[in-house]
Amino acid sequence: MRQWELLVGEVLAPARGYVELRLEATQALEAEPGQFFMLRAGNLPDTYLPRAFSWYRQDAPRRLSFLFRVEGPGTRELARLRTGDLLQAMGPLGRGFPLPQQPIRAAILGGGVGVPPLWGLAKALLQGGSDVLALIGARAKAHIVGAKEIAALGARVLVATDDGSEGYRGPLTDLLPEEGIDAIYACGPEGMLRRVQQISLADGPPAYLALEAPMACGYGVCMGCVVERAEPPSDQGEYGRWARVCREGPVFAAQEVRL
Amino acid sequence: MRQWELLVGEVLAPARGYVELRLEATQALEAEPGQFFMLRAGNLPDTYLPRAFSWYRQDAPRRLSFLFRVEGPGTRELARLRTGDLLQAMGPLGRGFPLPQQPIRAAILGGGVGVPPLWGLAKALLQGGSDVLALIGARAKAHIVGAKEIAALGARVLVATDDGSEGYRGPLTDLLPEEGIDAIYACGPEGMLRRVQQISLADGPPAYLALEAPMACGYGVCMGCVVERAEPPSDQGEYGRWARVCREGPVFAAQEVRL
Amino acid sequence: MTGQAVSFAGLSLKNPVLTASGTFGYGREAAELYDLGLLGGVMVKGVSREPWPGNAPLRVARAPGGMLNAIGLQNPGLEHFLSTDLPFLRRYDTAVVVNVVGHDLQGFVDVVRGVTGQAGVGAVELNISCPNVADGLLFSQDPASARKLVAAARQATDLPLVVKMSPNVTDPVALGLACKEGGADALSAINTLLGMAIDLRRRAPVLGNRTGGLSGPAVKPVGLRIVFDLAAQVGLPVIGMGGIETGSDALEYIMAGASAVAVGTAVFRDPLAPPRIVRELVDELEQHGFESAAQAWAAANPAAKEAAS
Amino acid sequence: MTGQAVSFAGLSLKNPVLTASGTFGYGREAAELYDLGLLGGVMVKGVSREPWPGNAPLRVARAPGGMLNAIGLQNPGLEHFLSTDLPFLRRYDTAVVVNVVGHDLQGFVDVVRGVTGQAGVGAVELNISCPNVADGLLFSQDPASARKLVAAARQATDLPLVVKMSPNVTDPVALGLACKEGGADALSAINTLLGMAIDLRRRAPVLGNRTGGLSGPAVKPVGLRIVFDLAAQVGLPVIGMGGIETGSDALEYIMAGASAVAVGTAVFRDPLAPPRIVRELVDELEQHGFESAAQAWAAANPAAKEAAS
Ligand SMILES: Cc1cc2nc3c(=O)[nH]c(=O)nc-3n(C[C@H](O)[C@H](O)[C@H](O)COP(=O)(O)OP(=O)(O)OC[C@H]3O[C@@H](n4cnc5c(N)ncnc54)[C@H](O)[C@@H]3O)c2cc1C
Ligand SMILES: Cc1cc2nc3c(=O)[nH]c(=O)nc-3n(C[C@H](O)[C@H](O)[C@H](O)COP(=O)(O)OP(=O)(O)OC[C@H]3O[C@@H](n4cnc5c(N)ncnc54)[C@H](O)[C@@H]3O)c2cc1C
Ligand SMILES: Cc1cc2nc3c(=O)[nH]c(=O)nc-3n(C[C@H](O)[C@H](O)[C@H](O)COP(=O)(O)O)c2cc1C
Ligand SMILES: Cc1cc2nc3c(=O)[nH]c(=O)nc-3n(C[C@H](O)[C@H](O)[C@H](O)COP(=O)(O)O)c2cc1C
Ligand code: FES
Ligand code: FES
Repeated sequence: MRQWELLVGEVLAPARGYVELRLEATQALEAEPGQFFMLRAGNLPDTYLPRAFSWYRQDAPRRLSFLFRVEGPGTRELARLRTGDLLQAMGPLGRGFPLPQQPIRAAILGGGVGVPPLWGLAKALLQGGSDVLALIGARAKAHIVGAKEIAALGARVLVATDDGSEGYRGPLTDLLPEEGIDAIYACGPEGMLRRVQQISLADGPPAYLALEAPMACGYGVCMGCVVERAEPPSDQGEYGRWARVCREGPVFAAQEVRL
Repeated sequence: MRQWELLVGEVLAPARGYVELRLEATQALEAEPGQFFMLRAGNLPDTYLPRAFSWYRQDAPRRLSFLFRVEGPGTRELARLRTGDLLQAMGPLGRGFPLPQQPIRAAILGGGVGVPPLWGLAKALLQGGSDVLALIGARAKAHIVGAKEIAALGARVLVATDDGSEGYRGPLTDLLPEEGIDAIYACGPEGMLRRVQQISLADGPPAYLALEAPMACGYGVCMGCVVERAEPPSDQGEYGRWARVCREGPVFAAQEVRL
Repeated sequence: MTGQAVSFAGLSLKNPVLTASGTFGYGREAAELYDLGLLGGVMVKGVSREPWPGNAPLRVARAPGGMLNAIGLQNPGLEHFLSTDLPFLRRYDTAVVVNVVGHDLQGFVDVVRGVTGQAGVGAVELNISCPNVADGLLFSQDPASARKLVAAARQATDLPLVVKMSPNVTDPVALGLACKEGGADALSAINTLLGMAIDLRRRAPVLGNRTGGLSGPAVKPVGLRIVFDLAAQVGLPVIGMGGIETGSDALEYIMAGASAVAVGTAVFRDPLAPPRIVRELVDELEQHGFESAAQAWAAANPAAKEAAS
Repeated sequence: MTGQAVSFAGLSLKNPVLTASGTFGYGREAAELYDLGLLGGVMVKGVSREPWPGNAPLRVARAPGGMLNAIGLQNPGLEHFLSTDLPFLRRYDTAVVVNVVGHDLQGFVDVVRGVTGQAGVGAVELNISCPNVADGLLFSQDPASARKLVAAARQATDLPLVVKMSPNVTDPVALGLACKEGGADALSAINTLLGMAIDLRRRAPVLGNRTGGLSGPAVKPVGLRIVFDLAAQVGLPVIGMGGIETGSDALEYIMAGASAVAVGTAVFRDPLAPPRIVRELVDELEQHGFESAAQAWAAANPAAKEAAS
């Protein structure tokens, strides 16, 4: 991890409510799929703390993009940035998705703001020779992000929407094939992650879940972002009950956490 | 008074440490010389409160400029504005300089950030047929503001600097003619205002002083900006001891206040 | 359109947004900008029996996310209020809450009695929590004195009696309970937090009074906490304030347990903030599925939350 | 170059900038970014006798000009601290101040005794003011209990004994005096202000613990006021903290009476803040004509100000 001053290149609006910031660094940036950055979104009264974002796309070593939905003051400030503005970032942070040693058949699931880390994941899996089925969920057609971009990498993409306005109508996990998947990677709303976890633990393939939690620091010092461990280490007493999403995560194996 | 959203036109740097913001309104702006505006300089933690500034120049009904020295967080934020940015303003506020009914021989004194209100004052006095002697003070040559601009209106201008790097070396009030002045108008550091007050009260010409005070509201509701009255009204008891710089001022006659 | 009227503690307000005492004078300046009848009510600057001079300058200073003030309750006194300020406010269709200050019990009681029976006074608010006068905190730091003062004021008036709570105490709930015992109809919270600013050039405190009261967005979390605790544990209606700038801030206070809210420091940054917040609150209520502020209050009210937890 | 070293209360610091407890873990994460030897000292996360789990999520929330936290003192306990964290910190040339927490007097004393005599411990700081654990405020709200606790800790150690003051009390000076009587060598102030945030969608407090501690620039004026009062009226050295982000904030605290300062929440926004503030403070001191922090302290120190006023 280190601090970066990033130059805003393009600002895109890929779907309703979403913004993609394409940023440029003065040096090559290396980050694993699933890792994230803390972005300092202004210094308004309500944006004193930086905000956490997975990196989304990278088309050159010094170019990185972030994709986010406007939710509150932090994302509102980020959405105000214009070409030529500077942005402070800290990262890469956390533990990304574990990549297989050999080619596998992978299913990658992303719902809403959970889509961004899947682009880098799909790219890495495909480069390693794996077969990638990407399942992309959204509230409605107008809110779909990443599907085209991930398909362009060479992944097979299926879409589900809550209202059926595009693709399957219903939960994304319904689209998971019953057979022929060696590992599941997922990022998105808690309900979806819980379902993937159940499938995996009920004799399904191993699954890796990218979690979110409100964060203050993003690098392990505040203890603000904890998630409950499924099996606390025996030598840490009550302290070991929690893992930090920003440091031990954001990606956890399905059997590691209690959601 | 009303609220304005002003568009930043040009941003000038007329002297060391000074910035002139040339702003455009959507409607004609009318303000008296000596009146001021509260400018909302961003919303950083330290710029929650707006800041008070006298208007400086006006070359068209919808165009107004402000001239300020970078002092702290408020002026630092204002100095960051660029052409095309928007700025929130409230005004015009307060009581400006009283103008004579007939042509007079006026001396107008401004030191440092006290210069801005003199431009409009000189213009109004000259338009009324008065003869204007403008005395402009600064720390050193590099810090002189307004002298050229006020001379261009047709006033006679003399300059004094603390270090003698331009014009007279010493206090501005030394340049006041002993004879032939019908009224003095002054704005600037407290020491200078006190000296003008003394001269006026010691049988000199009437003097009008534009005061400054830290302000929260600028329109009379916080009672934060008070100055002591020389003769409190007899019917207000202890309450009458103070006058509000933002409402009863910022311009006071020399005999009205205790500096 | 959501129902905006609220009524509690004998006060009926056309909407739940008031202006906070000391940040609005007696309404004259704001009335140049908009119709005060747009407001639920006006809590006027503290009124004392005799005119008060207030503190020596400097009286205000900037603070991160807010400001410090040490005005010291400068005010023209009861007689001037009754002869000049109240008649002016009576012209507007809005509730007038008279903020009352005094150096001692009798000082408070004389003002309370003086405004009682005067047309146009909707309620009195006892300011026992001003940190900017030497004896200002006397009554807010000791429950027994607070109870005695409130009881004396209660004897002197049949107007709704509101008591303003200090955040600078260990146990605001104990104070609130004492005020309730004394006969208060409602509480208001919070007054300013005791703070200081240092002038590096002068190597000394910025304010003439050394310390001052912190207000503005910076104090909102403290205000929400105290309003929540008072509403849940004292059982009197609360007028919530501290850092309210937007309709969503107002709704946060209502969900914390406030029956109405007051806008203070925000009017320095934006003189039109009070009527704007009246409008924004209507939008926020609709957006969160409520038909009225009272309904939002009920949905989140502390008693229900206590029971559920 | 101005003289940066300060020493007080038996502590010798290479410069007057420490990191505040609970915002820096045990130094491991920051050590990936810079040499901890650049710092005057590290005040570690609160250490309890046994491992503590802390509170259930959500534990942090945004606040205007700062944040709220309700971590609840999650920590791995004394044994882990001594076997793993302290040896790590010993590798750096910086003072280690051990923040101590306990559920009761004995819990505090056991940790104080446990760290006494361990190489690399520069001082202990009794955290009697955490608002995020049920019994956290017990000792900070009542001078008699505070004195008793400090006296017991005093018996247990010859290390410099610092006591951390709560801002959530009516009279911090009374608490400070009680700690002095108990045998404290220095005070630190302030801990977080008790606050709350409301989630409009869930119609309930954001934090799992309902209330949390407010920190960051928003609280700076409150911190300055309490440091000023403690330094002037208690007569013990004070480590000042609360909203320090820049060298000029640090100098404000020093002029308010702090002998050293600690940087907390600012490290979340800028992980490099502590060494940056060390550098900025040197510049600020020079700019205001001081050769050392100690000189600036003396120029503005409260006792001198008292005498002059
Ligand atoms: C490791 C990680 C990676 C993330 N990657 C992305 C991404 O690529 N794109 C994206 O759009 N968002 C991402 N998020 C979520 C993003 O951090 C939040 O949307 C953002 O912090 C909201 O800030 P705000 O000020 O706009 O909204 P706020 O008003 O602060 O929050 C809006 C809502 O989001 C909740 N929230 C706040 N912070 C978080 C958080 N950190 N995690 C989950 N919920 C939160 C709040 O409780 C509230 O309900 C990520 C979060 C984490 C922890
Ligand atoms: C009626 C009026 C008209 C003004 N016109 C101009 C102008 O035309 N050009 C200009 O450069 N400045 C003008 N000022 C002063 C200007 O308001 C201050 O320089 C500004 O508020 C400083 O804000 P800051 O955040 O940059 O500095 P801060 O850090 O807030 O203040 C820097 C220094 O200025 C002092 N100060 C702060 N506010 C004021 C104030 N309102 N009056 C006097 N001292 C203050 C502080 O005590 C401190 O010493 C005027 C002030 C008033 C009251
Ligand atoms: C300049 C100023 C003057 C104030 N004067 C009074 C007063 O006279 N009486 C009173 O009860 N409260 C007074 N207050 C406190 C406010 O009414 C309010 O309780 C406090 O500022 C918190 O709200 P805010 O953050 O919205 O300003 C004053 C506050 C300010 C900023
Ligand atoms: C996330 C967090 C955790 C904290 N944990 C502790 C702690 O364990 N012990 C303690 O004495 N203070 C703790 N504090 C308080 C800080 O040490 C400090 O006193 C306070 O935050 C004010 O300083 P700041 O505004 O610079 O953060 C904590 C503060 C935060 C924000
Ligand atoms: S966000 Fe601070 S420890 Fe994870
Ligand atoms: S600045 Fe508020 S009354 Fe003058």
